[in-house]
Amino acid sequence: MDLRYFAWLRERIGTGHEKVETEATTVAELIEELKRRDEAYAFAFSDLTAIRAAVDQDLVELDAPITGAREVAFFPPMTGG
Amino acid sequence: MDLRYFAWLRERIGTGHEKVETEATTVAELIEELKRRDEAYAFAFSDLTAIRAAVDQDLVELDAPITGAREVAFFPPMTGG
Amino acid sequence: MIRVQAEPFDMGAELTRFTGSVSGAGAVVSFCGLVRDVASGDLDRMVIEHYPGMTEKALAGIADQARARWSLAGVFVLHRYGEMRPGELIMMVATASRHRADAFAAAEFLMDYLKSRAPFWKQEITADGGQWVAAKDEDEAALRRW
Amino acid sequence: MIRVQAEPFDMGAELTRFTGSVSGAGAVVSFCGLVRDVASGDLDRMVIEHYPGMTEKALAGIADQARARWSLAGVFVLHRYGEMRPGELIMMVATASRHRADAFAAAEFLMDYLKSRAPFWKQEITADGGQWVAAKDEDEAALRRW
Repeated sequence: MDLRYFAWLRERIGTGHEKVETEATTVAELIEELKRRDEAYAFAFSDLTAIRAAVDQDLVELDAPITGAREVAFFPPMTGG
Repeated sequence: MDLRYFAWLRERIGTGHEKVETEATTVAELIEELKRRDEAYAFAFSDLTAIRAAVDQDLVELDAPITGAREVAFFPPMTGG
Repeated sequence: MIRVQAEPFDMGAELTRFTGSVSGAGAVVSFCGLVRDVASGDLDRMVIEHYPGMTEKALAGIADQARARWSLAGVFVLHRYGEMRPGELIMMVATASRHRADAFAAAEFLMDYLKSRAPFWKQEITADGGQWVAAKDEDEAALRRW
Repeated sequence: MIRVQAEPFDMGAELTRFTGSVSGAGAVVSFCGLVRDVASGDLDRMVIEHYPGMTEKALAGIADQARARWSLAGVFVLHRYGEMRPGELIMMVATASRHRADAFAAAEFLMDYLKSRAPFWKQEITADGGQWVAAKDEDEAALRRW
């Protein structure tokens, strides 16, 4: 599964893209798995109210399923316009 | 006093401008005076809900005073934009 | 800035000029009105009559009201009179502000007031002759929200 | 029509092109967003990051929602990414419809959704370094009116 990070989440994690193998079935489970990896992930995901996610490029809630997804992205609230 | 007429009011009265001497003290009194002149004026001013007026180029209600005014204009509801 | 003219105008050039003339704006909203064909599809032209002198005074007054109600970096109103063909531009307003809410609200306010409070009268000319456009109740109602 | 690009654009040319591309419209509304200086007055540049692929998909989805809700003759959304200086254009939306209410509502709807639902992230660069722009509660609140 491809993971993508944007804006300050990308900066805190230190990369904009990585590939992972996971048995997580929801976005939230994937976040918990990532937070257990190291301090950088734990810090990046410390405040979940500031985290938005997309599964296969569609914005989703954090309880959304990720089974079968090709790409999951994490980022802060968007500031377009 | 200069009187001006616009749109279908101008067409019904047959002129866009005339000068009058009047002792009317309000727009409404002036309209009553004009209606007594002839059929064309009576027809033009027959439905007062369709009449708007300006005194010295400011939109006013029909009970507005005209004493001292230089110019009074009559026209249908506006359709700008 | 207020402009009343018979000549056609270039909406793109006006938008660019207006935006270049304001400073500190983060948001620019424009509205352009165009001549639409009539329901029967045979509009030859629209003729707009206006009240020279009062027109400029009314538009300046409406623009002043908008500036008093919202925090604006600039206001532009341009309205044509005379003859115009289907598809031609009739008028334009533009507003600039720091934040989008002010620019949007002011542009809608300008349009609502200009529709029913600026001395313009539209006549549609078809093969059957001229027909004065009737004022719409909904345009009068639109003023009540401000 | 949706466009996502790094290059500057000509707002006037885009407005003219968009208006020429629609038929039957009596009303065209445009919104343009520009880079404003920061409060301290020393903004060097804004850098906008985006999510290629999702950006186009999100903007097309927002435009489709607008077309479903209002009677529109056309919708245009253009958003830049990358570096831009104070005063430069960031983005533009334009809407066309028979009557002004639809064009205004759709343009405001597009802006409200684009602010909080399209994957763009702004960073302001001053002499002190880069600062990610925080999302505003009022922008999230603005979505609730639709």
